[in-house]
Amino acid sequence: MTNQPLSSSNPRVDLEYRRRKNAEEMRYQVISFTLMIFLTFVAFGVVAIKGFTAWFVVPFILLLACVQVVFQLFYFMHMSHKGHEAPSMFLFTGVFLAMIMVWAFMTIIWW
Amino acid sequence: MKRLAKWRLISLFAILALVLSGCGQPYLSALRPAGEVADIQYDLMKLSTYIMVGVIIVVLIIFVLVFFRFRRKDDKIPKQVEGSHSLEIIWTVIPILLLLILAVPTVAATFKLADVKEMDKKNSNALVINVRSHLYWWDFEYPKQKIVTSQDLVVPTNEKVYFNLKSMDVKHSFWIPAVGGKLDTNTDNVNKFWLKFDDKRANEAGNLFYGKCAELCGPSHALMDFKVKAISRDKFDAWVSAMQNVKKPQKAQTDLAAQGQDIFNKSCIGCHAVTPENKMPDTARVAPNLTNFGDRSRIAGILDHNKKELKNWLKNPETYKPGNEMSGKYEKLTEDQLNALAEYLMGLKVQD
Amino acid sequence: MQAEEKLTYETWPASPERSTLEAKNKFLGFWLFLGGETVLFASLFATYLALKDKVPDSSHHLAKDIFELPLTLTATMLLLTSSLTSVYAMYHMKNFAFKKMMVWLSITVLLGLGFLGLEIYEFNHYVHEFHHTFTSSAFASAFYSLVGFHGAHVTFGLGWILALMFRNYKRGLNLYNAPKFYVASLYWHFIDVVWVFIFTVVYLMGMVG
Amino acid sequence: MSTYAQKKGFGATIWDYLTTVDHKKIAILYLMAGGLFFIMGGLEAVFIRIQLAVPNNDFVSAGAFNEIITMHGTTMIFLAAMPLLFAFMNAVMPLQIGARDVAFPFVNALGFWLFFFGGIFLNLSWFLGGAPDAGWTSYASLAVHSKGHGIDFYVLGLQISGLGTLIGGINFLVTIINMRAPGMTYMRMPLFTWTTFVASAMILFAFPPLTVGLTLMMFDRLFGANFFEVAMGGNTIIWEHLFWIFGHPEVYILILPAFGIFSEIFSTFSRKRLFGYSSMVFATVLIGFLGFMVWAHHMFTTGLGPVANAIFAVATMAIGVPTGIKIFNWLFTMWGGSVKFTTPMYYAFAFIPSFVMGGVTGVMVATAAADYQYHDTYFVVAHFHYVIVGGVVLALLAGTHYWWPKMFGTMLNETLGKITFWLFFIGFHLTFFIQHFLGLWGMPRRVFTYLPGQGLNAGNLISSIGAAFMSVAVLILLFNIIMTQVKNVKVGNDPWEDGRTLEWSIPSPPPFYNFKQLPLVRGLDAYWLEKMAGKKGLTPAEPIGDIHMPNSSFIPFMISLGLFIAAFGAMYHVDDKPWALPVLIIGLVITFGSMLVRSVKDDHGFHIHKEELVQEEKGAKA
Ligand code: HEA
Ligand code: HEA
Ligand code: HEC
Ligand code: CUA
Ligand SMILES: [Cu+2]
Repeated sequence: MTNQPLSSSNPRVDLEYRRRKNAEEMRYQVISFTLMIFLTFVAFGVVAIKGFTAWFVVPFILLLACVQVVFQLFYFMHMSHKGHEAPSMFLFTGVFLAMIMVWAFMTIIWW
Repeated sequence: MKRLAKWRLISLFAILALVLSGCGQPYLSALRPAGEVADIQYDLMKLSTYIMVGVIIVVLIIFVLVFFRFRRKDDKIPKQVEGSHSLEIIWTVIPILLLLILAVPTVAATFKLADVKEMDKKNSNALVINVRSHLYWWDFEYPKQKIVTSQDLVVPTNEKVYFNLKSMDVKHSFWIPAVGGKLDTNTDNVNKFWLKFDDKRANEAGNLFYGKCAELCGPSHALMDFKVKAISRDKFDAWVSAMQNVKKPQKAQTDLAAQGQDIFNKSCIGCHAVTPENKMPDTARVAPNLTNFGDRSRIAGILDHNKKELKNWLKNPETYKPGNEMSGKYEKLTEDQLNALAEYLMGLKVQD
Repeated sequence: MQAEEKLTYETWPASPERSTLEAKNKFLGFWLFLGGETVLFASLFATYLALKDKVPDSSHHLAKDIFELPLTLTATMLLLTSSLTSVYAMYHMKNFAFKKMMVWLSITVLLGLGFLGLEIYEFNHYVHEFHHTFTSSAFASAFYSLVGFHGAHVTFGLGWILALMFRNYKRGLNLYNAPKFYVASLYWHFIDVVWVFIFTVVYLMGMVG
Repeated sequence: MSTYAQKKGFGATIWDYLTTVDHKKIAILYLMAGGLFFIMGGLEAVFIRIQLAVPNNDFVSAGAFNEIITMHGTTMIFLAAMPLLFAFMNAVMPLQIGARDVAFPFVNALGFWLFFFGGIFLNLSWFLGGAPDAGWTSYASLAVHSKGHGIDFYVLGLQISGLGTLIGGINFLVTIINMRAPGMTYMRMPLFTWTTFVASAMILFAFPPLTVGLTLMMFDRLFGANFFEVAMGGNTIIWEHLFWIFGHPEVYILILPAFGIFSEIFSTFSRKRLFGYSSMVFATVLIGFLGFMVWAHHMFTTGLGPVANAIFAVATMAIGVPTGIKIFNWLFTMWGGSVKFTTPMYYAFAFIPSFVMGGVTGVMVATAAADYQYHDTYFVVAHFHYVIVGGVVLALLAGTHYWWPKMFGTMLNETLGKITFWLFFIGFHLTFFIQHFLGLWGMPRRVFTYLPGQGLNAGNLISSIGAAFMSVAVLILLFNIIMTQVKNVKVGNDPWEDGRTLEWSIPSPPPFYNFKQLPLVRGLDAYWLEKMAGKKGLTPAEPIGDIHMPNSSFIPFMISLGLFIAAFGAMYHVDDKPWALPVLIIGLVITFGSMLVRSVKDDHGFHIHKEELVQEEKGAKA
């Protein structure tokens, strides 16, 4: 129940490194943002161009959505960082159950 | 409800005798299978029971040994054992094997019982019955024979009978314990399955099986019974043609009955049909079809089939089936009217 | 050193969102909550998919008749961008730049409001143009529930971020409120994650038919 | 700060409990509220058995019977069994991991009050026009069809109390992940803590589908939506899926902590470490995981088709394997041990055959093709009472006797305890064993009566007699509790003398900060290890220092009260009552207003100073 910071030592040398690291991370984030926007346009584009069959479009845009979400989770929400073991375990359990549910509702509710 | 206080003790002993025989009534019990489906299920039950009894015995043996051998006798601290890999492997692998022994026939039976290819074939001559469940009563339509009946299902023995099941209001479940497991009648879709009634064992059960609604459906769920007349194919065909012969409402035989018919045509015909043809869609059949009411085995599925009970029912259905859809939908009937109606309805027979 | 103690750029820890036990608890608890939310939205998605285009009769409009790509695309851009701006805000939080953080948070809020406005317009449009109301069919109920639940999350997220901004306007950053900002931004990203699936599954797949 | 030890007036005590955020007091609140609801659910069970004692009975009407079974099932599962388990989790788990409190004390209190107000709301239905009557599963077609407000009470009441359970679960998870004492690795956690962990994780994932299901039902009934309205394109099977995706994990949420309680009791009174600890942990996690894969076994007769039925049948059977591992591990914990038959051990010992019988009938109903016969009959009623009463309730009774001294500082009477045990145990088997046969003989469940002449009379009478035995047992337990509290003979740290886990290393009841110094854990069964090494207690992991404690708060009560009020508004709004909307708004304002107050008012808690702690120690010695 203590409020003590766990890493109280904070020598100056760290600072520069940290700032650089934050900035570098920010660069990744801008890149992933650009990619997300790009993926979004692709997804909308595939649907807007009426030419493709649904058999291609649906899996394709779902795939794009998943890629985007991975960007969100790992870059924007820092899930790749240290100290996210428990969060990712629980989140992926949730995702797994989500898939089972959607699968069930698409196959065994059928009339 | 009526009270049945006396004879309790006697029936208790009588039934205790049955408990010892352990299988329940032949017309109702799942432990007295009277058809192929029930047989398959009974075999599965037996197989699983043997396995389970075996498991229980093993557990009990260890249990009893522990009880006698390891009670605290002194203050010694026992050895702190961490575990044992070989034991753990044993009690992981053996249950897996037991479950496999159970799983294989389970899967096979599940597919077998769901096999209704025959009924969907074009020009198959399988007997198909459309079951429609309503709040507290059952409607049975024979689409190929173009007849409808209610409450008492009539089926031929020794052949597969196919069912289309659907509910018209809330979910119910169609169950004839002695002949096979249940299947729900959903509001959303038609469920299909088949049953087979064994001639010899139907005879032993008096050719009349009890059917039940097995899904909570409101106050009178407990009373949503139906009966199944399982008769030979010849008799069944005779019954079908007798039903088909009723083209117009049957003429009343006596004066009293004729009076009753007048009342019926005034107050009741709006809901109850007395002809067996199925011109109306299932949604429009809002009350039991009474064409062969005189041949039924029960009134409303539960009451004894006689005039007294019929008059009681007509006087106040609510006391017998709380929440039913007939109460309060017709004017109050006088004693004379009741007599007339009872006379008329009891005369509605297609066979003698 | 206490949670509410004034810190400086030099003493500000590397992961302010997880530098006290209380903060660690909040951080973890919130992530677990998001795990639960995943299943919550999965239930809604599954229901929507089961009821998609289930209408009583042909006088009702189906998914492919009512959705419009430009509107959805605009809404998507607003929300995606707001995700980036909230990342910026957290970047400045980590660098102990309170003012900048507030600026980026304000932009996030504005973008979120824009998204919400579009959604309200959109629902209104469906109701008046297509008589596609919450009660008109199972499909409509499922559609409004799923998208509306998301909209409610957006609204709540906006209220939350605003409340944090007002509450801490005068105080600046400390180890007591930094985790709160961080967690709120996680929530905001999660809303975005859900939206990615909504625009894909509801709108794009709806257009495909 | 040390006022906690002083005698307080009655009003002050009440206020103390209304505002407490101390996990030990919240545990007592859960115990009392859960106990109250258990008695209500039990009374409902007794009414069921009276009505069914003889054929054609008219003790209650058909409609009332449906309300009674619905409330019996709902009350027992949501308001009795789960809260009682929460009571022990709250009381014991933080102590077992060597923590001073749970991760979010405030949220802990909030969870309790949400559960409590939800439960009260649900039960008020009895007085406000009728209780829910569509079964605890509340299948959609019947529930949407049901007149009056019964189902609305069900939907809103469960929504509120479910919220409380969900945040309670998250709280336990974070506590276990973040707040373990130095040295308390995952693989050194007592099994009750492990099962709390897995059950909480299941709560986290199982309750959202219920929340959604209840929301859809609420939208349909109160706001004209069409999720389950077939004519409008709706589909009632969605409810069945959502309910069971929640409902099946729910039964393991109940049984896993029960397994945890028994694991503690077996090893304590056998004076032996738990046999196969790591496989026990593994089995617990596996059961939790598989628990999410089998929900459709409740829907075998819905008509999902043979492929789905076969898959779910086989998946269901698989759960028998990890459960069996546990059974044998318990037996071999006692094997070679020195088993002392105290009251808790009576329950634990009796649990084994009882639960195995329930478990194996579970595997029997899992054989899909045969389940067409079992489903919705008394065979299923027998199955689940064997696992629930023979598993969960026996665990609750065992836990009550086992941890009573830790929670209240005084021991329940052992003789009365054993009398309670025998009456309950005999009554339990008498009631439910015969029900297997009733089901097979053709008796559907949820029937308010049955006709004579179907061979069902004797079986039902026997079953009802059994329930009478259980009632007497419960009454004796209540008597025991009252007598014990009146006498109030104080006990020391380790009253059973064989305690193995950390909770037995501190006073009974523990001081409000639990551990003066966080203990250093050196292995599984930390306290036992130290005792065997000849030490009195645990080595501290830190010097005596200030202890930070959270402040009490009335806000959790207010947040829950607001939702309680709002629920009335939402419900009566369909009747065009003019006051409904204002009530809804007032309720929500109270809730969100309280939440806002909570978030703008900084609450940093307070510190117990080192000097006070030292002082106290001296006081205790003197
Ligand atoms: C605490 C609660 C609890 C527990 C632990 C269980 C445990 C199990 N349950 Fe039960 N169940 C319920 C509570 C519970 N159940 C409830 C409340 C319902 C009814 C809901 C309603 O409709 O209202 C229900 C209904 C229910 C059904 C639906 C029946 C129907 O409605 O038709 C099924 C079907 O598969 C089922 C299966 C199982 C199985 C396979 C287990 C297994 O987990 C059991 C595993 C245990 C063992 C098998 C014993 C020990 C093992 C060994 C000694 C090893 C060797 C064993 C073998 C090789 C077999 N349960
Ligand atoms: C935790 C869960 C739980 C528990 C503990 C119990 C406990 C009991 N249950 Fe029940 N039961 C369910 C969960 C549970 N049940 C569920 C989920 C259903 C399905 C509901 C549905 O179909 O929707 C069900 C259904 C159910 C039925 C079937 C109803 C039907 O289908 O028509 C029956 C019938 O016998 C029954 C009986 C009992 C009995 C006799 C007990 C006994 O063990 C109870 C023992 C307790 C007591 C006897 C306490 C009595 C107390 C006193 C007498 C003291 C009074 C003192 C004061 C007032 C100070 N239960
Ligand atoms: C609203 C329509 C309605 C009206 C009008 C109505 N009934 Fe019924 N009747 C029903 C329904 C519905 C049932 C089934 C009740 C049940 O079993 O739950 C029923 C059942 C019966 C039964 C038992 C049927 C059986 O097969 O066992 C008889 C006999 C009967 N009605 C006769 C009458 C007579 C005579 C009248 C007129 C005086 C009448 N009914 C008027 C709806 C109606
Ligand atoms: Cu129909 Cu129960
Ligand atoms: Cu289950």
